[in-house]
Amino acid sequence: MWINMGPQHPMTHGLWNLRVKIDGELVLDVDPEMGYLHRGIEKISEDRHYNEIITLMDRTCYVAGMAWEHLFIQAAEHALHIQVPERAQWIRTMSEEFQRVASHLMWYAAFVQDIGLMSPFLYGMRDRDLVLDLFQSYTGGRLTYEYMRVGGVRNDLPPGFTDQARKVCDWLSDRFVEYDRLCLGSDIFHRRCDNLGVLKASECIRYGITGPMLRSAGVARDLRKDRPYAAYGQVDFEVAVADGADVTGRYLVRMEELRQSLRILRQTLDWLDRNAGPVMAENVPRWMGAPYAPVGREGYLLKREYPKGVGFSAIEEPHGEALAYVVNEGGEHPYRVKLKSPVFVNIAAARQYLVGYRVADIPPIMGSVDVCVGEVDR
Amino acid sequence: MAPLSLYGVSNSLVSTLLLHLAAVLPAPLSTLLSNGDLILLLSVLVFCGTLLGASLLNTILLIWFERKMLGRFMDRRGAMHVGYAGLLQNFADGLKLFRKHTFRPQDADPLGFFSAPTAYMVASIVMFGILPVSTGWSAGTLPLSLLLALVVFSFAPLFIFLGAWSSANKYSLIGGMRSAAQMIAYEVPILLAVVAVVLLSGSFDLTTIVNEQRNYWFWGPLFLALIVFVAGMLAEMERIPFDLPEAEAELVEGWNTEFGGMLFAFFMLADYARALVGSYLIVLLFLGGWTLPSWVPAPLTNFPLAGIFWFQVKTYLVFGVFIWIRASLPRVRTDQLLRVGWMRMIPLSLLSIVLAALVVLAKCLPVFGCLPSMGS
Amino acid sequence: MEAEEVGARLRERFPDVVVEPFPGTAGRIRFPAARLIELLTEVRDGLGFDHLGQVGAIDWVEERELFYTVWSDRAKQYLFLSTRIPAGEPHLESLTPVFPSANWHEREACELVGITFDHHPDLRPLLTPTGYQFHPLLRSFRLHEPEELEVKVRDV
Amino acid sequence: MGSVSAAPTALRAATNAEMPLPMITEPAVSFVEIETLRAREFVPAAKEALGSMLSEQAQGKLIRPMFNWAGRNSLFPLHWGLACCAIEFAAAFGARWDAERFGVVPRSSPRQCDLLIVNGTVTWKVAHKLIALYEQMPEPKWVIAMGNCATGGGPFRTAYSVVPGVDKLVPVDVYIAGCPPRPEALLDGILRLEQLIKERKE
Amino acid sequence: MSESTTAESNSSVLWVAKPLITAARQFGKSLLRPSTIVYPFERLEDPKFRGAVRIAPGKPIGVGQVWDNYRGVHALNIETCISCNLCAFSCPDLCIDMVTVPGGDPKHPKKCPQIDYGKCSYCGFCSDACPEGCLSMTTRYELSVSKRSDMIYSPQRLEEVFKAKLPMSPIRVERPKNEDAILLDPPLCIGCNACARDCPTKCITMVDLPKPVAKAGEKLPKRIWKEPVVNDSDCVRCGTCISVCPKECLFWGTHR
Repeated sequence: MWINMGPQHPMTHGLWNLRVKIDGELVLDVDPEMGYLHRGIEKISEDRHYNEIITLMDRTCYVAGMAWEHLFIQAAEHALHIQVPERAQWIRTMSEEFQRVASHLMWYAAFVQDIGLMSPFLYGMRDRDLVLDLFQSYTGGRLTYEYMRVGGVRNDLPPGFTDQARKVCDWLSDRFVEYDRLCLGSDIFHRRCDNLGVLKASECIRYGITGPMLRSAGVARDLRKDRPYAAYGQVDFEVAVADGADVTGRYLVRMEELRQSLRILRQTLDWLDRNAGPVMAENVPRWMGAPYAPVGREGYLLKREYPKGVGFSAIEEPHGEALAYVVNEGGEHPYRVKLKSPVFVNIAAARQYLVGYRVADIPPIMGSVDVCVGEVDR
Repeated sequence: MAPLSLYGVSNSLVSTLLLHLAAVLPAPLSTLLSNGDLILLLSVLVFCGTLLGASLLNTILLIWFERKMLGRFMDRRGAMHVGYAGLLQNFADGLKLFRKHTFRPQDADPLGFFSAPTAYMVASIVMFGILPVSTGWSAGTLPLSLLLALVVFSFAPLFIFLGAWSSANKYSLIGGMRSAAQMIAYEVPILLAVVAVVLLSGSFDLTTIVNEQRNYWFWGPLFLALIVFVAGMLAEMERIPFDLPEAEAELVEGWNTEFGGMLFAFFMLADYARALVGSYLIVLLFLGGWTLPSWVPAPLTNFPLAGIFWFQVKTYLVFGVFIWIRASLPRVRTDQLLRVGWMRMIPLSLLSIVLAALVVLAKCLPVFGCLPSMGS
Repeated sequence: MEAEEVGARLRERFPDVVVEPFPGTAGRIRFPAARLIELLTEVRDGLGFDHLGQVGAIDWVEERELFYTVWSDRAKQYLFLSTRIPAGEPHLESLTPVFPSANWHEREACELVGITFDHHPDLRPLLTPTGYQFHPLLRSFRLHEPEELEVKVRDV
Repeated sequence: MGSVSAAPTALRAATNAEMPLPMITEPAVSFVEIETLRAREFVPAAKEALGSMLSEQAQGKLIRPMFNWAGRNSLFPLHWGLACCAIEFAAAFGARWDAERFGVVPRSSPRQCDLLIVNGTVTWKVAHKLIALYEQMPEPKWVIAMGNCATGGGPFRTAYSVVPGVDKLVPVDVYIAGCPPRPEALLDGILRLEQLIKERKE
Repeated sequence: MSESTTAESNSSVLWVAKPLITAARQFGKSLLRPSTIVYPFERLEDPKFRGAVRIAPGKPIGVGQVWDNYRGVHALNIETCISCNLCAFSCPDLCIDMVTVPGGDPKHPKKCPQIDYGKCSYCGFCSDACPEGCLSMTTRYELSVSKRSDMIYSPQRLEEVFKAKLPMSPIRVERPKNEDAILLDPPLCIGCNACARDCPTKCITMVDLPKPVAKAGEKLPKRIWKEPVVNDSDCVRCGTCISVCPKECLFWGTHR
């Protein structure tokens, strides 16, 4: 019997459809059906100026907007050969780590709901709001920040920000203990999640899976360590690894990443306290650095030439490795923007880790994959 | 003073009213009104109406209690803007659902689709007539009221499955099958746990069972049976961690996916009525019903309706524990649930029967003669 | 691993590929489309780039480019491979036998850029609405403001 | 270039570390007061309802205000998430805003809902499913278009796959602007919808 | 298991006691005062609440100028608006129209932004772009309407928001120093005065050119012998002059 889990289904946490073939409670086959949220972001980007694409990037992955901003801006800077001042790099690092914390808290809230835990959902959302408050205090947005610009960031941090950020870090590190008690402390959690959705390391690599799913299989692979970008080369942290390759392992990896993120955050906050400097590059063309320049549209007379080139960037997004590939053919809009979402790959391999389990196991497994449909469909 | 009895009150009310009316009215009417059968009929009707109304009010209050309690567990407030502290929220919900358009999906079987919620509702509400809330507040002294209660209580899976099957929805069907499987699996340990209570009290009558507990409550000697019974009740009420039939994460709304409007309200109300009944049963069987320990000072037990008051307090405490469990535990899986039911709960309940027998035996031994005697 | 090293290791078996440096990565390999499977197998097994990052397609009006990004855990670097095929009736061998994860990437490239992949297990459209006839990421496909919401002409 | 005027002062203030942070420890409104605030509102509302009931008794519409009151105070939205606004939708049900205070409880089945909150971009692929969901909801029902994508396609309205406004598909009662709207803005929209229902003449 | 983790041990001796206790502790904490903000009565933008959010009794966490920076509805000061069109150009969503407001002279009507909040993505590019600081974003977020057309805010409605004196972001992005400037391609210019006429800041002045004497056989171009000179310090780089120039003789460039 085929059943449709989606597009409107509490399991999906977004807008997609998982067609499941079941025999009683057993899952025989699955077929993910995507595209319900395909907004043509890559196409719209071709008609937009580089800084204007940032507004799209925020909405590409709505739980990790800052990370996607960072991804695209890095690719654009790579294509246009622009150097970013150091303070801006550190602010970007801090922003991405805060985004990771927010995203993982959102994941926690959604995941515990999938296994039927009711109150931790509220705890996760409550604590995530604190991080969003921090974002709001220096970018002005809760989910859609529009903060990064080609060549730097829009503005410096407001006064007193670092102190408050540290307070939030302290509060969160206390809460993580509580989270672990609620999940790992419970026998039922282990009965539900151990040895569930197993995808071994070799399979992960065969199917191109990255992020916490790969690290839960014991592969210590993290672009922040392996291919340091922004200020990640200068901060001290460890890559979270678990060896279960199952749902519990992914839980452990993400919780450990939360702790490591706080560790990175404390270091970046210290650095930002000690060092001042510009947050925008000097050599940026004026309509790039200054967000207010009139941008050329068709029919309008401001046509400018950019250097031809190809930009590429890869960052460790909260969900995994995200790649951006920007082709610039001299116009003021990118010729082609190709974004690769880690979740896109992770869902594509759904058959590998869902078949053979039960219907009741689908929500925890898909919850542990951490689906964000916005970046899958783009 | 003689304990108030609901039937007594309604009987005297009706008879006084009718006799006064008869005294005023002319001859043929007055003889008709002072007829004993009419008085009996009317007083039974008043009794039933009062009992039903009070029970349903209590159920709605229970829903409010759960929403507020869950809110506090989740660090939020719960319903608070409709009426004082949200007390009227559930009335608004009920009225709204009453007004909603009731419809039937095209493929649904009309007979099952409409009769299942009604039957489920009736089967749940009948329980309030069977369970004694305090002395004199039951429909009557039934010698086998415990058995009757359990029989009526275990009717529900039938209606759930009927509703699930007739709504022609795959999720409903899976939910209904899970529901049937889990309720049947947990009927057995519940019955076995009840056997222990019966063994200790020597009666199937709930009033007698409560009276047996006036010296000591049964949860002490029958702790094992209590655990089995609570777990079974959690499964029967379909609450987290055993709420698989309605498991929101995988089955959209479980077996009531296709029900809307008043039919959904019936299911919802009946669910909570069953939760209330379950808590009633636990209080009746293990927590001494409306009795209080003898060391409690007299003013606390002597006021009118004290029995009902303490009974409700205990019920809400028991239900509070259920809410606590719901707020902090994840859901188990079907096979795990069934395995626990068949492999753990049944041996445990058998063990508790043995324990109960030992307790009964111990009382017969002269060494323990100092213990309070049972019953007589 | 630098671009020269990659080039040196590939030169013998693949004299027809061009390896050029690409900052931040191990280089970019331009190869003829016919040698796709052969080259990617060699890159995976011989050079150790065993993790397929992405498959993307670009429409250069008269021809279409396909680029592959692979990652090596040993070298800790990305490697780019790209090939061009004529736009007339663009089709290419599917990469799924070498990298199973290319499946969805190729489905996406098929529906958005209109490239057919031979021997692909499942080329159904992935993202666009059912029955959608166009390939939106072609340059000839233009976006328009929806009529109902059209803003007034800007008078500057 | 492009630096911020606030930057140097920001750093100085941050390193000072003695700057008192604005903080509150006392609740703005006391506990009892909050719980009774709406109740106090309720008394005149009840009076009004009673008055209208009595005045309309002649027309035979005795219970309409009562049902109207019930309908607007227990709006069950459909539990689904389309895009960015769904995250704020979830946040509105989180601990800080707690939409359940108003009797707004998300239900997963459209059969039990009376409020369809379109929280995100509607694509043509999901359009007919959205219409199906809307039609599965029993009368009376309402639609809130949350955010700009649902209102008019938002930043994606030029895209080939996006419906430029959900009002092309289903009748919308309340539009909430914002990209995405804050949870407060969603609550504000729900309160406005309650107001609309209150003013409604059946 | 992951390294250096403080995760609880895998063997759950206490079965389910830990989550029960944790939930009960949270219950105790939030019994009297949960962290909910009773929205219509308590508001985050309320000065009482600004700067802090309660988590649990006795544990407030400051979150700085949360509210001052929030990007909500725009406030427009019509008086200082110079109709430079920069906001409309910087809008990525094309939601700003320049509409005529009363007050300008009939030949050159004053134009101010009209914003369609059904399209606006609240990115703040427009307020960053505004050279006079007359268009800025306030913290107002309640924008629910029952008619789609009510979402379009005319300049007058935006001015009402301005007059409400809502808190606004203190962050102003500075104008860069080494900007490009408007340059002239002298041979193409016909001296038509269109740029100077339409310049919102009136930073273009037309200076007289010496009219050359025509040599034999040479035809003088038909033009007015004037040439625009741009005052760089006043120029806001709005590009109006470029777009109105009939001969396309003005362009962006860097000073040599």
